[in-house]
Amino acid sequence: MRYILKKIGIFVLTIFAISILVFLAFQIIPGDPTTRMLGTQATPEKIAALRAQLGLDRPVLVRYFDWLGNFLRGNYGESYSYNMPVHELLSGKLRITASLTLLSFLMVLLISFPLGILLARFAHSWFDRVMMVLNQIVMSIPSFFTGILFTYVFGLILKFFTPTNFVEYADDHAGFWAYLVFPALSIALPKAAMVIKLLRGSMVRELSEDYVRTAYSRGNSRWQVLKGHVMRNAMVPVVTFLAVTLVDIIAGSIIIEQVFNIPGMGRLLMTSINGRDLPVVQTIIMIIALVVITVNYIADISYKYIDPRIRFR
Amino acid sequence: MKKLKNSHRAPNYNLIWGCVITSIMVLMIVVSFFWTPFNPDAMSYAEKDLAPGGAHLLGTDNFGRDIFSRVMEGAGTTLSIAFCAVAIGASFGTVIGGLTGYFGGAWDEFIMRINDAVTAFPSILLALVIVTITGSGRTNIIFILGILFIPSFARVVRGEFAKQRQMDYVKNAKLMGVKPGRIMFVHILPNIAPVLLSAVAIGFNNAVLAEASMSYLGVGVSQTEAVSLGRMLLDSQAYWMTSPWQALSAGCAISILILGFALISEGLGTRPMWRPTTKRRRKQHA
Amino acid sequence: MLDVKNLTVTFNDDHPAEAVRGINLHMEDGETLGLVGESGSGKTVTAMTIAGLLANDSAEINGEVIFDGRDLLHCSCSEMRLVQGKDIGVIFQEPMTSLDPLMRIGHQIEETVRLHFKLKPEERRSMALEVMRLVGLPEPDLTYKKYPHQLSGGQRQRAMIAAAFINHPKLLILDEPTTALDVTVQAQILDVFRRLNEKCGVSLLFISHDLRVVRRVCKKVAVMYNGEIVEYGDTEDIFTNPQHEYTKQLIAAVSAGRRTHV
Amino acid sequence: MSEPVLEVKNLNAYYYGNGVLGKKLKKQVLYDINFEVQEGEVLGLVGESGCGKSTLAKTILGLHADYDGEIIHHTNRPQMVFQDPKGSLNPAKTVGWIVEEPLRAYGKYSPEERRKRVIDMLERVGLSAKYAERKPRELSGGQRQRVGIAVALIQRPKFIIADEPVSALDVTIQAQILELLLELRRDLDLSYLFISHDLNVIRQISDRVMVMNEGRIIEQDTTEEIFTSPKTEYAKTLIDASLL
Repeated sequence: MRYILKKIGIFVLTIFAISILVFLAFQIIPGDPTTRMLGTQATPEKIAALRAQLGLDRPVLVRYFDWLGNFLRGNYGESYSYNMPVHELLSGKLRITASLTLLSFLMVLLISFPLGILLARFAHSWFDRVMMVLNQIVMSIPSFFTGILFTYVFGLILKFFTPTNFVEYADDHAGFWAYLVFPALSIALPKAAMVIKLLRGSMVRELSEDYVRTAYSRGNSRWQVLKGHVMRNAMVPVVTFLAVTLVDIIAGSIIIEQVFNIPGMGRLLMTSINGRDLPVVQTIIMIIALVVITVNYIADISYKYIDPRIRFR
Repeated sequence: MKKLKNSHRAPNYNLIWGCVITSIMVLMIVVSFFWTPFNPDAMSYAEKDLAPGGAHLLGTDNFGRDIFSRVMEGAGTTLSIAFCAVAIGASFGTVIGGLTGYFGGAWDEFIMRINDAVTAFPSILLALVIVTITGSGRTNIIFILGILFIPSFARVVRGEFAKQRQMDYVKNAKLMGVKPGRIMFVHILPNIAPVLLSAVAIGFNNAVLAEASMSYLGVGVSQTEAVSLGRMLLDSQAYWMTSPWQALSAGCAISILILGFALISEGLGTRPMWRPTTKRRRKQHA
Repeated sequence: MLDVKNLTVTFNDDHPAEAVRGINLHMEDGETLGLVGESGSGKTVTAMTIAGLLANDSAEINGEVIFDGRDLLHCSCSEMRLVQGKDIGVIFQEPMTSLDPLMRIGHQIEETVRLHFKLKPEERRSMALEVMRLVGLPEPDLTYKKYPHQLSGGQRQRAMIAAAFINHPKLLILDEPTTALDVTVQAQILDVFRRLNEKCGVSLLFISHDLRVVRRVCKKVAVMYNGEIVEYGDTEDIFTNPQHEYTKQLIAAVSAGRRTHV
Repeated sequence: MSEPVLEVKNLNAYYYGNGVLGKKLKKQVLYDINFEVQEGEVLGLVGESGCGKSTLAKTILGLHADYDGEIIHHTNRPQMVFQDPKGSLNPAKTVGWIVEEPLRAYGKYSPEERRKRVIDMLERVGLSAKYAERKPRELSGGQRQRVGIAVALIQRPKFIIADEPVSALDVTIQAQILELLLELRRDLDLSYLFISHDLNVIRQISDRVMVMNEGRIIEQDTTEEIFTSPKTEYAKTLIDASLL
């Protein structure tokens, strides 16, 4: 039990540290928001008034706790360029990016597990060599290039989907998911290739372990050894990598949203970065940071159930 | 004891192909500094949207610029950025990793925590955050990627140093009175060279990907500064119908660059050419 | 029970030293045969070939291994699998790595039964507990649920023996089972093997580089050098008057006589 | 007896593991160790794996810092011969370079002088000069251990700790290495602390023997005494288990 309490303690601590980091990062930015908001007729008095109004003149610590308090209550401040509350801006977009990420992660699992096991079973055969070369190539193609290829081949030529008009969830559930298939696939492909390589490598490594020899000596067939013993042992490193992969997919979705112009959080992040709309950027980064920490935390906890040796440390 | 011949070992295909691909690309880039078939920025309205073949090997874009020379130039920019970023990341990473790995103690714990925290975040995200603060542009990108690569290098080097530190030959060196500096760089470094080179190759792989992504997102190398493959991809996306080969050539160039480095790291990491294969365990039942 | 005729194993990859050059072995039911030799003498390869655990993609095996009238070398994998675990049990050297780290001890011991007999879980469980008691594992029902890393080296080796012996095989092949253990624990494990042989009549093929260990358990000894059997006979004769030069060297190196030195 | 080479007085050693919430877990490994090594003597130390033999060796040579008590060396630059011939030699370097390294660290000789001494030492341990260009992985276990001994002796130390030097070798080669160690003791009047878990090896080479169990020296006597009339129960079981 103490083990779990300790873990939760560290989890809260990390979140607190990240929030400080993110907040400070955006305080040291050169240039003052007020100058841009006021535009050309920025006179010193107006700037001072606006600063006071926005509370920018209060000491950093006070502003931090004020920001944190608001953040926890869901009020993320005002967007500079859209001058409407950030949370309104974000509401729909969060769900889009989340569904894109989860769909992509699901694809990674569906593609990599069967193939990984199959390649481990036929390791060092010609099939394995051919697939691994293919795997290496797919891994090297950046997701946005795959995205462009998909839009070109499946969108413009085969007309499976019309590339530019995104289908809102509200008006057509099936259409929404159908449109997301190709973007999710273009994120998932390189990641799945990496998982395949890791899973296959891990299983082949486990196959040379002594306990596999013992399993054979008891009369297990090759499949029984793979299924009963090697699979679980090979999973330990794979789980760590899956956590990293999920986080990478979030990053990947930001780029893919540009390719398929999906109005998700990523796209908003890019426009606000170019427009230097800091509250929006700060909020999105904070949300992603929270998700990343939670994912890592869950992976950390799941080790206990996969590898009993860790449980007793 | 007969000298172990390496010839009958299965040649390390990954490494061979990796070197072949990378050296072709590097050759192309080096040539592009002196000569390119056409001036990459020369627009000629007459030759707009020519299909590949003939004078323009890869055709021309919507402004009539020769795509092949732009790809050569773009690859040069991407690779040079990647090179500088990896140089920064590898050098600082090796020193930090070496010191913390070899000496351990409180510093080791502290820096390890930071490394874990930074590497937990996808480098692209961090880069985007910093770009918001520092602004884009070639030099900024180099420093951002360079700094972001330090933790991943430091982690790899630290792991290797910590592992080698336990080995008897290092204890032996200490007993002889060899100074720590010499132990680290003369004794330990040659033994971790394969892993280090593999990490450098992975570094290049990630650097090219990161630079291309950021340029594609419009926050990398600005259009006026230099030609970048990522930027070409972004600009050519709108001209799918008229000149798809523009995006295709830029995208393929990026992929080939990444593939070259990925193969090298694969070849170096698992079974470097000069180290004979470990004795294969005779276990699997046929 | 076991007849090995002119067994030759040659490796076509990088370490010819482990080759086996035409050896003949014979074992009756209940017999204990020691196979002694240094690393590289081919003793382990011989044992693994008999147990059918040699991946023959890298090796070329010919000769015959007649076990209960059937030549194991020329039968298919599926036929071989019927023998492995049921009639032949194997125990390996490294107790630390020879057990599946993520599977409970009881479950691993039962696996040998599950593969060969259709039994209800309770029956399998009682068989497992019974064989665990036989090999001297402390509090079997507690150890049943434990994981390998929670046991000591000696206990893990006992679990290995239990797993290999649960189906009461005719032959137990022991590949240096005590080398990785401490001296005091070694003695106990050797007693377990002796008990299994005397009480349950299982024959033992004991592979080791250490003559002292073999002498405590085996009635017959075959000394292997460079892939050939250079001496074969009753243990006591071999120790009292070794014929082959190499055997003499082996015994001299291990004998307890103090070396006179200045 | 002549002047002692090494004196160890009430030595306790600890290991610091990282406990919960970073609190340091202090685990004692060696309890109140007292012994001396006389000049020209081979002192055997026997005990099962994990009883702290290697920790004692590392602590005496300063490779392990967490200890209290006194360690007095009367010779300078004591050296060590390691157990695993594969790990004790730098795999990336040639044998010649490895044996020459102590002299570089010593820094007194010119390159030619150093090379000559290396060749002499290799011959002294029974390896011909042609092995100097070879890499450690091209040598057999026995040859690698000879190189390990050459490395330990080239700085002319007077006291050597041999931590299980022959355990990883085949029986026949073990005898040759033990023979070599005794020869070198005679010629270079060395003294050894010889550590092993194999009583047979200890018996063949030691003048006096210390038996260690769970970090304590439970018995210390001449080899004859220990083997003929062991006092403690633990020593008895050890000796019975090792007899033919």
